[in-house]
Amino acid sequence: MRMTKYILKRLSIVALTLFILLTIVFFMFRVIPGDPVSMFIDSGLDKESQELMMKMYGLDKPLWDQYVIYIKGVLHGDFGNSFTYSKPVLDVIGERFLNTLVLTTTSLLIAFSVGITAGSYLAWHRNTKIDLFGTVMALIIRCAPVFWTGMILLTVFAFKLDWLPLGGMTTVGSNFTSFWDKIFSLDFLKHLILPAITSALYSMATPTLLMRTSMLEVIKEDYIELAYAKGLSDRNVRIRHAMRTALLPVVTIFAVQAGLAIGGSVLVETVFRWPGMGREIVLAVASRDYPMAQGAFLFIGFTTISFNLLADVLYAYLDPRVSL
Amino acid sequence: MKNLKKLIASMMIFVLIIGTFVGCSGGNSKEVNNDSGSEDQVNVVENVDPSLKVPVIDLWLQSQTKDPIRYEAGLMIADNWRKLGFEVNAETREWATMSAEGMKAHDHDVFMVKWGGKPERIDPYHWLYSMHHSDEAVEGGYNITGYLNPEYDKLAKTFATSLDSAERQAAAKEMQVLLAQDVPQPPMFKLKLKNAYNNEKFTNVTPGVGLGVYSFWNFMNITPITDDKILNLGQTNDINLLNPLATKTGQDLYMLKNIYDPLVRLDVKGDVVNWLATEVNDIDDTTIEVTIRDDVYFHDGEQLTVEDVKFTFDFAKEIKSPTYNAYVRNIESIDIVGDQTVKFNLSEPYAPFLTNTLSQVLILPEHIWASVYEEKGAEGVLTWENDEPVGSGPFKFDYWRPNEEFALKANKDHFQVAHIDGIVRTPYTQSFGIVQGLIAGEIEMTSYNMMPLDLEEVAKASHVEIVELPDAGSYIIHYNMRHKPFDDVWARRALTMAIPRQAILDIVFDGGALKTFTLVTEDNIFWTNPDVEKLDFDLEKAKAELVEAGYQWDVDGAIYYPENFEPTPIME
Amino acid sequence: MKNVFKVFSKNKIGLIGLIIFVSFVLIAIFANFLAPYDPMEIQFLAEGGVARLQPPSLDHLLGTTYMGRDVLSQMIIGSRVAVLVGVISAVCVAFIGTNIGLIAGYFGGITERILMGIVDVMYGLPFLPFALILVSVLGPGVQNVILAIVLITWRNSSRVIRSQALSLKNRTFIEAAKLSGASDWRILYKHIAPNVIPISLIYVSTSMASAIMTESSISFLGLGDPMQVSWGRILFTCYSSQAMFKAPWWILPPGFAITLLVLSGYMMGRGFEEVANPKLKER
Amino acid sequence: MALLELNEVSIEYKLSNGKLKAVDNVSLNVENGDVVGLVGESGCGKSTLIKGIINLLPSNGKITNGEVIFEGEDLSKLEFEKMRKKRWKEISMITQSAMNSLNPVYRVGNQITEVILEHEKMSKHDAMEKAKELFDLVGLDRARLEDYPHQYSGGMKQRAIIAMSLALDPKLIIADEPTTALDVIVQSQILEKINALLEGYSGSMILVTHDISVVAQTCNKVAVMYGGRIIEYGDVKQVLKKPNHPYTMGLKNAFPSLTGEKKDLISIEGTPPDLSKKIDGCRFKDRCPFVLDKCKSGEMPFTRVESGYYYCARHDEIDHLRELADLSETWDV
Repeated sequence: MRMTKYILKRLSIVALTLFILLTIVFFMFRVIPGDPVSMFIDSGLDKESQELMMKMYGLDKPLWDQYVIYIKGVLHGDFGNSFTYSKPVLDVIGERFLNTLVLTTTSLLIAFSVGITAGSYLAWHRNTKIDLFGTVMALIIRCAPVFWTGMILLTVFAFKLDWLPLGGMTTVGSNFTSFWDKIFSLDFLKHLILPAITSALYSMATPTLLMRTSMLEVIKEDYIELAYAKGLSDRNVRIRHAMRTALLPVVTIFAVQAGLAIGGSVLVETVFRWPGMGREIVLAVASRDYPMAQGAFLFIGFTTISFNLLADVLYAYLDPRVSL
Repeated sequence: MKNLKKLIASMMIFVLIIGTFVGCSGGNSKEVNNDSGSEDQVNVVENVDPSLKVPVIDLWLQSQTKDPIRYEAGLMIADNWRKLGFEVNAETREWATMSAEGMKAHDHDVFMVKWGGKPERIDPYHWLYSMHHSDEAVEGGYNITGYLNPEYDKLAKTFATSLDSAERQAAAKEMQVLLAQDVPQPPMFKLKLKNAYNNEKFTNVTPGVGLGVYSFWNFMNITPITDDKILNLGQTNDINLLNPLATKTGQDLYMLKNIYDPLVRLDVKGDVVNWLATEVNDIDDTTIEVTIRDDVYFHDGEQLTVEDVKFTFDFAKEIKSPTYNAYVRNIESIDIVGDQTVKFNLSEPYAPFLTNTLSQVLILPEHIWASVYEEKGAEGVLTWENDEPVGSGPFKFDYWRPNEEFALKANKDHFQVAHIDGIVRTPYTQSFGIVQGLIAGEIEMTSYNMMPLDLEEVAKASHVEIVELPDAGSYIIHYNMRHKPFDDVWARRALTMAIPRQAILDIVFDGGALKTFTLVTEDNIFWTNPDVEKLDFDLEKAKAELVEAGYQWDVDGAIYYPENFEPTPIME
Repeated sequence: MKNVFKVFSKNKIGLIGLIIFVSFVLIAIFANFLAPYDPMEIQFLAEGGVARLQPPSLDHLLGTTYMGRDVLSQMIIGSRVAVLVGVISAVCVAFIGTNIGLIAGYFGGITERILMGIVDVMYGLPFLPFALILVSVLGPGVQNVILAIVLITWRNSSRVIRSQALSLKNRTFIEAAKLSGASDWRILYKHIAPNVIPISLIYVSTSMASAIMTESSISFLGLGDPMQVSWGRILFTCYSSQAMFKAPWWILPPGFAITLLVLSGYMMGRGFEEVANPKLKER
Repeated sequence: MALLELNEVSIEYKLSNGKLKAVDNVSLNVENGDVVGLVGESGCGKSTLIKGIINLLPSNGKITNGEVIFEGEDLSKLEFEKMRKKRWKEISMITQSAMNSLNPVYRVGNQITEVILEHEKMSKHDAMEKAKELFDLVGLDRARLEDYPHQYSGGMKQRAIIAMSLALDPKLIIADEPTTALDVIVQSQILEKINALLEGYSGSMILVTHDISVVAQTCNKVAVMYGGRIIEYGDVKQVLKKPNHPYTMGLKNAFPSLTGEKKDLISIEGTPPDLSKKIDGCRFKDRCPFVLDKCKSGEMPFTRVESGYYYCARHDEIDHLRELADLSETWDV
């Protein structure tokens, strides 16, 4: 019961944050110089047609009216129509969002499972050469720009070795009946590998280093000695006692990392031509597709905040000392 | 704690030092190069009145994302203008910003645009009338440079309204002469478009003017060699919208032109040929009678009638379609005068009515659009997605999975049947995907313009053949005659002569383009005037003309106006 | 300067970081002397023609770009943007973040709630997309990139500084200062601020790292200052020229340089961390 | 045969700047049913010694000499897996800081059943039943098995650990300062509990403590450790009544009288020797009020007494020293 109340309270804060975000974003996009219509002048949109098109998009109304209309729409779940696609923003974003989510979730899963394992391994072998090497590698990878790593992986594995596709999400000409059908296909998996690994490499260092530090802390604890005294196997002590407890601080950074990964998906999606939200936001801003950009921005913000919430709940679940 | 304070203080100083050092050194990466001025020390004045200084030119460059060519070319142009003593401030803008502030608001000093050579621009109405007539010099108008020339306006009027094509041709040639000497917004280059197709699977490729292999006629004529009769097309962008009344991108329109039929079409050379129309008669200056075929059916089986024709034009006007507005604006009314005949009454004479109106308006099925209108109203029609377009054209809509595939299948019942069974169009979003796709055989054709590095890549694949076709559009540098120094024809001419055309061709285009001196490109034989003045790169001559006009330079080589200067907007 | 070295001389990681950083700063300061060519100058082959995509040679130690520009010179000149963006945004971020954290923590009440509310909303903003939009609004240019970075990243340090200020304000020496009649601002900046400075310094270093990373990301997406050579833009040009598969000499150096400089930021941060919290040394 | 027999055990730590001999040549016998008190100041090596017994030395620590014979088997030479099987099953522990010895993320019950399931073939349910019985035994509410450690008080945690140590009915329980971290009232409760449990327990116990009064209450034998060595060993009553080593005398002075008679507490000035350096002569020489030249070099003579032994160079004057040691002036520096 307390949990539900807590979540409700958090959700209301989320709603408020989103509203502020929405307002900032709405006005910010209008401040960007340029408009969504005049960029088509060269392709044959003459003076009168430009005005008609502004009217068609509802951009002839005063800014405040536009804002009120937009907010009203959002409250009814209507994010307006994308100028570029002439489709409801939600329709366009929905799919892009799932694409981004699939990519970031995969990469975060890889990053955290590898990071946690590697971090605890390094801590277990503390002060050895492996530890030093691993720590330094993690640091270096963390500092390498993700788009650069992506470009290099692309050059090596897609271009030189030709093992994996050069980008995109599916092979040209492939035919899938549904989203799920698509994401569980081998073809999709092949396209997913490089971007997911690139993104994972970037997100991996933080959990690795944190897990290592946390493990080093935990290893000193008395309950680890007691666990050994209990005659538990090395493996059991390491996994059941040390890792399980050391995991807690790592969980708290999950939200931060997830937020970074979703925001940073712009870069990975650009390098690998992944049709996701990040790339869409760049395109929408470039073409001054206000509803699209606003919607995409809101979605990304919403996801970031949700991950924060998720991490808090997860933390409370994992650490009995914390109650929500 | 004390130590820490010292530490902070020293760090702050350190930061400041870095800031100033790095910041200062950041500014001087480009130095004004005055070596051309040193040879002939004409009109160098020691104590020149600073108020006479020619103002800084703001050169807006396209950011590299959209077009690296314009960016690189712009840098080279700026360098050469500086050699004449002009102070040039090159800065980049996003396309959306540049078009709103330049193309629309005409607030620019100078920027470059690549204007597409669409088939409907073969009749040079757009280049010669829209872009230079004084009526269009208002905000949002196409006369971006603000060219005001009564003599030109007179010629333009004749060109726009006369039904005598010889008279129009003569006017057009005369107008080109004026433009070439006044250089209000000179064209610089036209691309040598290089499209590619798979010659092991298809033959009989007919590129059309302006669109290359993306031309309607190519889709009609291309012939499969193997049993695979589906043409796989690779493009960089996806289709956006299939509503002909609301779409704004060429990519959508060119596909819609396969699905829907206009009354007439422009052939591969840009000449008008009958399509739905069997007969087009000019009754007088403002009355045109069109008779249509009686054997055309929409893809849902309904016959295409004169009612549909009348409906389409009336409807576009009624709902204020931004896309069709320019076409239907000067149609006063349409009368049905026979079973297969309609009569268009124009509000004023409009010479390119066939090329610019009848060939562009796609005939819509009244039975579908009227009910959409009833249901959604005028605004609703404009935002309607028309996800499964029903037209009468030689290709039927098959399916569209956004970002993945867009497919058409041949309409075997059409009065002209294509040789292929269908078209599948795939968006690649990045050109190297297209190139790799061509080599791997994923796609068989693309209208993407191959760059030198791409050509190197496809050269290895024997099945990829390149089709070359000069572009009918060009890279135009838009001066703003409302701003100094572009209000003076001598400055414009000198600046034009300081554009290092050959160097840009060699370095930036890497041989992928040609110089051009008239907006009506040389391949447009009927309309072009090959004998116009060609202001090619010639710094000496540029300088000489400036000297003659009285411009002067200070000892540092910066350029100044003569005393009591009055700009000469156009040549006498 | 001596003090900086004193702090770092005890600490290997920090020292290495500092050495790397200082070398980059030196390269940036003397970039114009070090660069063998003008980074934007198009180089020609002896037999005429643009020196496109030349692999490394004695003339061009890191080869040339597709437009025939010298990669090494671009790398050297590019360090200026990186160092400038890194240092200035780091100092601004730490300055703003520290002050807001201090004020929120010390005054508490409505001030704190408002300031921390802003921080919370800021945390809801997706970092990179927001930076991109800010740069779009402000227009391209190094100073705008810096502004965008600062506007977003100050949030990071303010939370931690606030909790520090909170714990400090109840200490006895602060109580004593209050009783002696010192004004709030005096207490804040004379007594509390010096105690949070070691933590601020950690944020200076790590903010520098993240600012450099952000700048290169923005440039890579084509929104950086096109008139300035920067490492991110070298990568962007390489990526968009489609030569990335063929010219490793072009694509590798900027990435390594970014990695190294960012790394130095984290290493210095680590150094400050050990100064601020000596317990860490054991790890 | 003794249950546990330490023969000349030495334990060294490898440090960055050399070696530290934490345990130097220690011998000790624990017979079945013995409750041996291991007394000494902190840093004297008592914790190292017991870690050495169950082979739980940190990675830089090593038994360099001697043998640890438990039921005829040398534990120090046993491979990890075999040793692991013996832990808790044969030798269990009551750890120094029960506060931190329970893993905060698991329920206490699960931590008890964990050890039962690890060593005995038993269903989860049965293991839980066993845990409940153990809780009854140590006087904890059965329902608290479902709780997490942070919901326990310090004394409850200590009881839980005691319960855990009894779970497998081990032959030897090593209690490492079981009461140090608790407040005085709880200390005596726990001590009483331990005493009560010992009544019904047939195995042996080593009780490590720095508090000699605890030893008096609980143990039947006592080993006094100083500077890495057991300097006196014997029957509790004997040793406490008639300490033979000056350190033991001092130690006795430092704690409230066992018999309850009022007296001033006298502490021993100075610090224990630095074990990372080689020590010549008596380890206590720097703090011993009775130090003579002969104490300062060579090995100290081994003197066997009725129930044990001690090392002191002035073994022939012990009765006299004992009298002096009762005076507080003796210990003034």
